[in-house]
Amino acid sequence: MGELKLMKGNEAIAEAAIRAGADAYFGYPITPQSEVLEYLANEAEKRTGMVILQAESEVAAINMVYGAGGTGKKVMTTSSSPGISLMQEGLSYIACAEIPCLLVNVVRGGPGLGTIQPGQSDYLQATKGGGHGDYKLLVLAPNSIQEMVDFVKEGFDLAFKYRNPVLILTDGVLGQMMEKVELFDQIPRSKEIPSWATVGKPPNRERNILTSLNLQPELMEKHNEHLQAKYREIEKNEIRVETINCEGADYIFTSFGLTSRICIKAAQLAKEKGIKIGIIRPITVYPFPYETYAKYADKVKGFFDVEMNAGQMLEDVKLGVLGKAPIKFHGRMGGMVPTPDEVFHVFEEKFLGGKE
Amino acid sequence: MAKVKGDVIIDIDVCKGCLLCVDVCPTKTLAPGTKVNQKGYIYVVKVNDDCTGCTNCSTICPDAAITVYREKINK
Amino acid sequence: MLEEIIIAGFGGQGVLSMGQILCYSGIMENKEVSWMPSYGPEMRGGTANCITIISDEKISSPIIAKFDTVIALNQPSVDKFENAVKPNGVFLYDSTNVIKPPTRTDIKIYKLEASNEALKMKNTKILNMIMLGAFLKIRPIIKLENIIAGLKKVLPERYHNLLPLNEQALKKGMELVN
Amino acid sequence: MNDTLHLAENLVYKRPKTLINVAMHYCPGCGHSTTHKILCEVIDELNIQSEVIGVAPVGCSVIAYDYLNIDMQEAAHGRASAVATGIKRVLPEKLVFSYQGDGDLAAIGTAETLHTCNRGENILIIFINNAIYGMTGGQMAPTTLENMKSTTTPFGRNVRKMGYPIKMTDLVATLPGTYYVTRQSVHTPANVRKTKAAIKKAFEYQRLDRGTCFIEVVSNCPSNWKMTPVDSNKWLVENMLPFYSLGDLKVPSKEEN
Repeated sequence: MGELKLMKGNEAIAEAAIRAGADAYFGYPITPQSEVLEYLANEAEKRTGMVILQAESEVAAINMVYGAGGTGKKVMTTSSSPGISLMQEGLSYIACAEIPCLLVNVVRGGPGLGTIQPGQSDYLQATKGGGHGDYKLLVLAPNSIQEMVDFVKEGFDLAFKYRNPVLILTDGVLGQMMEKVELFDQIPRSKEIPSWATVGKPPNRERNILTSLNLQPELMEKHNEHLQAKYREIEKNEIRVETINCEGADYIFTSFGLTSRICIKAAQLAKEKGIKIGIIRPITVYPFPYETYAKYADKVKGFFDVEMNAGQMLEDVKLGVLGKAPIKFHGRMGGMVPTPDEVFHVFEEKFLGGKE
Repeated sequence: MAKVKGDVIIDIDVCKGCLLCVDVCPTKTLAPGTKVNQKGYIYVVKVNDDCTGCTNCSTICPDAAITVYREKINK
Repeated sequence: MLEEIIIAGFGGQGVLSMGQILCYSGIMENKEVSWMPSYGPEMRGGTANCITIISDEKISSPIIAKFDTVIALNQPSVDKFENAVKPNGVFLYDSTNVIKPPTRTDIKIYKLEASNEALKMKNTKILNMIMLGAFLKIRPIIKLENIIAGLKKVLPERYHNLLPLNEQALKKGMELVN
Repeated sequence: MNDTLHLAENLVYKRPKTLINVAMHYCPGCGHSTTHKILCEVIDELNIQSEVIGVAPVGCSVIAYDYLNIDMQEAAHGRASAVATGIKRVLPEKLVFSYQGDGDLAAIGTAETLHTCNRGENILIIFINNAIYGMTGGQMAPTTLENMKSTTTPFGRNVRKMGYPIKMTDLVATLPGTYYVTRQSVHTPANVRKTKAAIKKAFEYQRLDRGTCFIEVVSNCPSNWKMTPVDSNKWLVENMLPFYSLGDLKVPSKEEN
């Protein structure tokens, strides 16, 4: 058993990064995730020699990630919604140049400067590309501090496996709350140099170029096809989903990240009233577990989707259910968090009370 | 007295005919040519044997199109 | 065992660390724990609160609206959270500066002159420990020795000379509950 | 013709081997090409091909990596110095340079430029200043001279409306993080030699971990200035150099070397 600790989500991300053998972190302070940089500034360099740099902006930070990631190192950044928006251009470049890296978005309520309170309103940005062009991030949505820790390690592995940026999509509550976590042991920083890395051209190999540009559309299309083939591969191999009590359920609550736990509690309230609720929680929101929804679509009386946004994952849920069962939605926005009682009452109203 | 003798070889596929070399050649060895290369540029040609191998042309040439030789000749 | 608690007061009264100490101690007893603070500007100078959950089983939602126990350290918290106590739940508050006490009759209300006691002990910073002691007397969910061990984790080492005083305060809080 | 003249021992100039043997896409007479060429000469002479990592910007030199036979990364517009920072921070023993035009470095990337220099990132920034946007077709650059025409200042740059031409090199020279700051040009053989010497020095300083080296190359843009290469260099002397005067703005003191 690994070391047990009580940790804040943001600190846990930082600690996991150090332990995962990350080589560098570039970031810029923004609530509610500033503790990541603070924790790393305190701990990282003395423990593993990891490079920590506070950039002048999120724009600079993501481009530092590009540069450092391009040398084949394990590199990461973290931010919160407005900062992640600023990184979108860089992310598009990183995805196209196929530079592995890890990002964390500790989402807050938007749009605009919004609020510093938690949100899930960056789902579409995270899962459908976010920046310009046809690209995808592999997106993991933890719902506990333990998963935040584990996904940092896994995120790096997936990023290198597919030479693709990986995003951990979390929120202000998970960033700020504390839970018991079991930490994995320190992984030494890797000395391996991937074949594509720009580290200085030795005489015995061709030069390595990392670019997202190709002025010839025929070649650019080829590169796009290569990227799309990779995304299909990711869709085939990397879907992760948690289902709870779905077999024999009357209704299914579905939600990602923090709100999935609120739904689990709401399902317990339903159980007390004799209503059988199953839970589908996508853990990877890209690739999305459409088939899990399809599997239960004609077996339940309805799906109830709960999010801290205006219904962003709802679009994917609909694609999974394909009209075979009614889907109702409850969303809170602007930094508001639904409570389990609220979720249950809205469910009652929408499915059992006939009031829409 | 030692005298120098130079020569230039122009890579006509790379030359873009910008004529910066012609401008800086002290011996007027280089001049605009009359033929066009594969890229459509009228490339520079050598028009006399007075070259001293001073490398002005190769230094100013943006495209590294000029190779220069220089030899000391003892008379 | 599942205890869902909210601790609320002014920033600086030690409400956040109270919850943290409970969590650290809970881990020592192999319990599941969850601590969720209100964060951001309201923490600084304004009101602060944290939801603390201690459970034998995996904790579902860290965000809840109804609590087994509310610990309120000032009037705004009394006002805000009186109705958040579950029926038969515990409402524990520092009555020193509260002019409008809670009025519900379906809950168990405990009032403590905790701030005054802290003043008597010549350190206002131990208010939270007096309250925590009182809570543990009412709801003995964690052993006192583990609370003291948890305190060691939360308190930076340079303050470890204050551990005996904190322990005294915990015990004082226990005594004050009748 | 002497038979021995073309012997290898008499070779005084040949194309640097780090410069890939293809025709560059730059317009005839462009200072970008010249600067690429001498950069490659320096890499050859210092024998640092295996240690150098370059960062290309957005702008005319966006595909600089097609010509330099070294490991390179292409950066987003304005971010070359941030990308270079990332590389250098994880590979501090390597030699890293960014190569940026005036739009990239002095407009969209001003923040990255200033902060990279202010942190004293131990990299070389090569800054090509030709007072115009080349790639997009001759629009005003931050360094466009007062009254100078461009496609977006068709009546000349009115400084009351468009602001003043910015002297980035003077600006970065004031920052304690910079170690060696110089303004050079490539419009005559003598100037080309000086610029090359500056690049060489900058790499040597980088080896000594001295901070940011910043070399501005005042350059021409015959196509967008709408003149012949030879005339563009004359125009550069008459118009650019009085404003962007050549020379060192910051040199290491003697004891430091």
